[in-house]
Amino acid sequence: MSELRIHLEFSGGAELLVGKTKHHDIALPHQPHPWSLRQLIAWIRDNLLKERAELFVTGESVRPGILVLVNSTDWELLGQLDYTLQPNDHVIFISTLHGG
Amino acid sequence: MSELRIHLEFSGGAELLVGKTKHHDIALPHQPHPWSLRQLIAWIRDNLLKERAELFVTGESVRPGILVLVNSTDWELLGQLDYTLQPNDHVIFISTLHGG
Amino acid sequence: MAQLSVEEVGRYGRQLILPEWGRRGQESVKGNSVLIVGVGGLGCPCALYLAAAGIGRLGLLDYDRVELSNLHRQVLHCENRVGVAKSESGRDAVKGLNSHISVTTHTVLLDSSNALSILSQYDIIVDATDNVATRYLLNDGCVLLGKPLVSGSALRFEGQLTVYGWRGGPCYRCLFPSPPPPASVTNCSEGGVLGVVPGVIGSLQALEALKIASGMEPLYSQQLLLFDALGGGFRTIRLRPRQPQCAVCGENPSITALIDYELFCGSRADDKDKRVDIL
Amino acid sequence: MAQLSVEEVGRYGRQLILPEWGRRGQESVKGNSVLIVGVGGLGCPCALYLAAAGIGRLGLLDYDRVELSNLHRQVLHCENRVGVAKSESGRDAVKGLNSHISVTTHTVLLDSSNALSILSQYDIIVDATDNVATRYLLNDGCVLLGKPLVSGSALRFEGQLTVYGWRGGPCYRCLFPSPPPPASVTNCSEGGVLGVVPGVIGSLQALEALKIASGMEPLYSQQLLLFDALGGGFRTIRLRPRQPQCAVCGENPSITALIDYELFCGSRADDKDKRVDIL
Ligand SMILES: [Zn+2]
Ligand SMILES: [Zn+2]
Repeated sequence: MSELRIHLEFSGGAELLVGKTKHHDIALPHQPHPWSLRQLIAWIRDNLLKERAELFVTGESVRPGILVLVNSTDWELLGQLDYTLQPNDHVIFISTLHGG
Repeated sequence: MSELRIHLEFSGGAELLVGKTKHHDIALPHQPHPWSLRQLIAWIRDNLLKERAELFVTGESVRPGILVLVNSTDWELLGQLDYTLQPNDHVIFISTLHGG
Repeated sequence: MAQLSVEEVGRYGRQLILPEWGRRGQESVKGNSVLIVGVGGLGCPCALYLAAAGIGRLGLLDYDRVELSNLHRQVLHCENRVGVAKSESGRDAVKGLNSHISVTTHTVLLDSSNALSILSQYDIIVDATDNVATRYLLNDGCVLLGKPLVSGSALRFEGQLTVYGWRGGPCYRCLFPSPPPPASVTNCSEGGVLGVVPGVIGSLQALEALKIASGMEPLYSQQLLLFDALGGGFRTIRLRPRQPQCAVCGENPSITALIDYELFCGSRADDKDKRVDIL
Repeated sequence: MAQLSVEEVGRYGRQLILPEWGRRGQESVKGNSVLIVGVGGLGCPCALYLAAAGIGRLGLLDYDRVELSNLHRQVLHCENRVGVAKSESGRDAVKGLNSHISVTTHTVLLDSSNALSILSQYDIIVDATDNVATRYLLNDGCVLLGKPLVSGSALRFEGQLTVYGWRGGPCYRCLFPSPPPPASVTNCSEGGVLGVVPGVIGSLQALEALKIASGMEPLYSQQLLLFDALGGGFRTIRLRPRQPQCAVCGENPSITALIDYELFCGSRADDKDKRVDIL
């Protein structure tokens, strides 16, 4: 029974919420059911967030303005919160920029 | 016994030598020994080149100024002419640009 | 189709000999019009390259005046024109480069009362603005009028670019149905920006507008370009298509007229340069 | 370390507040010098953004004069300055944007007799040239003098960029020990180029020079950036490191002085705009 290793990336300012660190290699603990993006977001909120949670989450999802990408693909194309994480997935949480 | 399917790309002007077509999905015929980049270059010279061969090959290699890339990596890091092709490899022949 | 003069053939020669562009593409570009909303870090390089390429008509919209602190990135302006309206400063610069193009200045704050009448005068809209409310306003206006929106943004060392509202692709609301919490939004005055980053994004916005104007496909419709100048370089993300449930571009849109965007976003539609206190 | 004046702090404010750049980075950039070889399609946006960012000293090298057919891509120049030396036209433009920077014009053809004395006056060299012979000349000169070379190129709809001679990375000869057959080389006059393509590459060359000047790592050392504006977008290729057998930067270099590059390449070191005949 092994952990699920994935790579997280925070960008567009979202990295400021997780200790100004863009890249995180993490090992999610083994559990009987597969890890979904919904659960990953909760795990991040409980284990990585250093700043105000409302700047990252709203309810069980990410707050408006954060786009979630898995392996260079919009999570909307992959089942959004229900997507099942695979080993070595690269998940990016990117805050959309508004400046010019 | 199956053929070896790979994707070829020609760029930076090299595409002009192969019918102005940048992308070619090809199936190399089965042979007892593995296909090397050396053999692929000979195969291209004999099967794809529409224009003067000396603008693509010099001896058994590509002519000076053409860079060979396999899966976004410089072939020099992979054994150059001796590299053994794998199924679905993406091989790019790119002519270095000099204009400005 | 707009005809090219002999002098224009000489000027655009290096483009005319491109088989994929040619006389047809150049005339098509001459017959097109682009509105650049925001003559700042993104808008300046965008205007420069659209003018250089021979866009027929260029609209420059900005209500602000040139300030010294703009010049590290807003390269259409210059020291002599500090204090001048950005729209007019931009016009002077592009007319100096290419007197053939027609330039219209809009020295106004874009809002729900004037947006449709201004946007409708152009074929392609470039979002080079710096605040959330205007981005939603531009998006809704473009969807309602059926115009493609070339959207760019930049902050700190990062840039983003995509084309909204193009042939089955998403609009801004398809991706972001709800605006971000105001506390999460940073502008260039507060977060800073390395000048060349909007330089790269703005140039790419010009490229996208030129692809559309010349009859070619843009690179980044239903694709998001991410640029990280600190270390990540360029990445391209595959995006969702137009969403059937989208409030403005979906099957049963609830938004059929422009709304109050400052109210919607809970933030102002400007980005007045604030005094920067350096420790 | 070069000190910033109060006015400069105001001008560069949006960069000074970036933690990774800050006062230290800005002063470091002010204390650096960059030579841009070629004030054309690549050199113009590069000079613009280096000047905007506050590079201490900028060298502009070009022996040619501004022509009308340049203006679709050479955006530092303008209609008023057709006929003026490109180096001087470029200087006028960048001084108008940023009078703080020091600009030196070199209105010469770079060759083996003058290259080392010119290159040695600068910290960082930008290859914005348009012919093979000068590219080999610049490479060898930079290796002999130990200077990084930010190399860009563009043709038709494509662009390429890499940094040579930086911390274990390859030089131009490591990749291309032999020059290409002259018949295989196309310049922008013959093949054409869409103006905004060198716009993007030249802006990125400015970024790389600024990364080095501010003490940060460039994005593209031992990496090659490929840009295809027609459809492929951006790609990054991992390159070989410095090659021990390289004739100029290897363990036992056979090239220890500049050679005759036109002879070596079998082609001229200029790219005079030829008359373009449009069918
Ligand atoms: Zn929509
Ligand atoms: Zn070398």
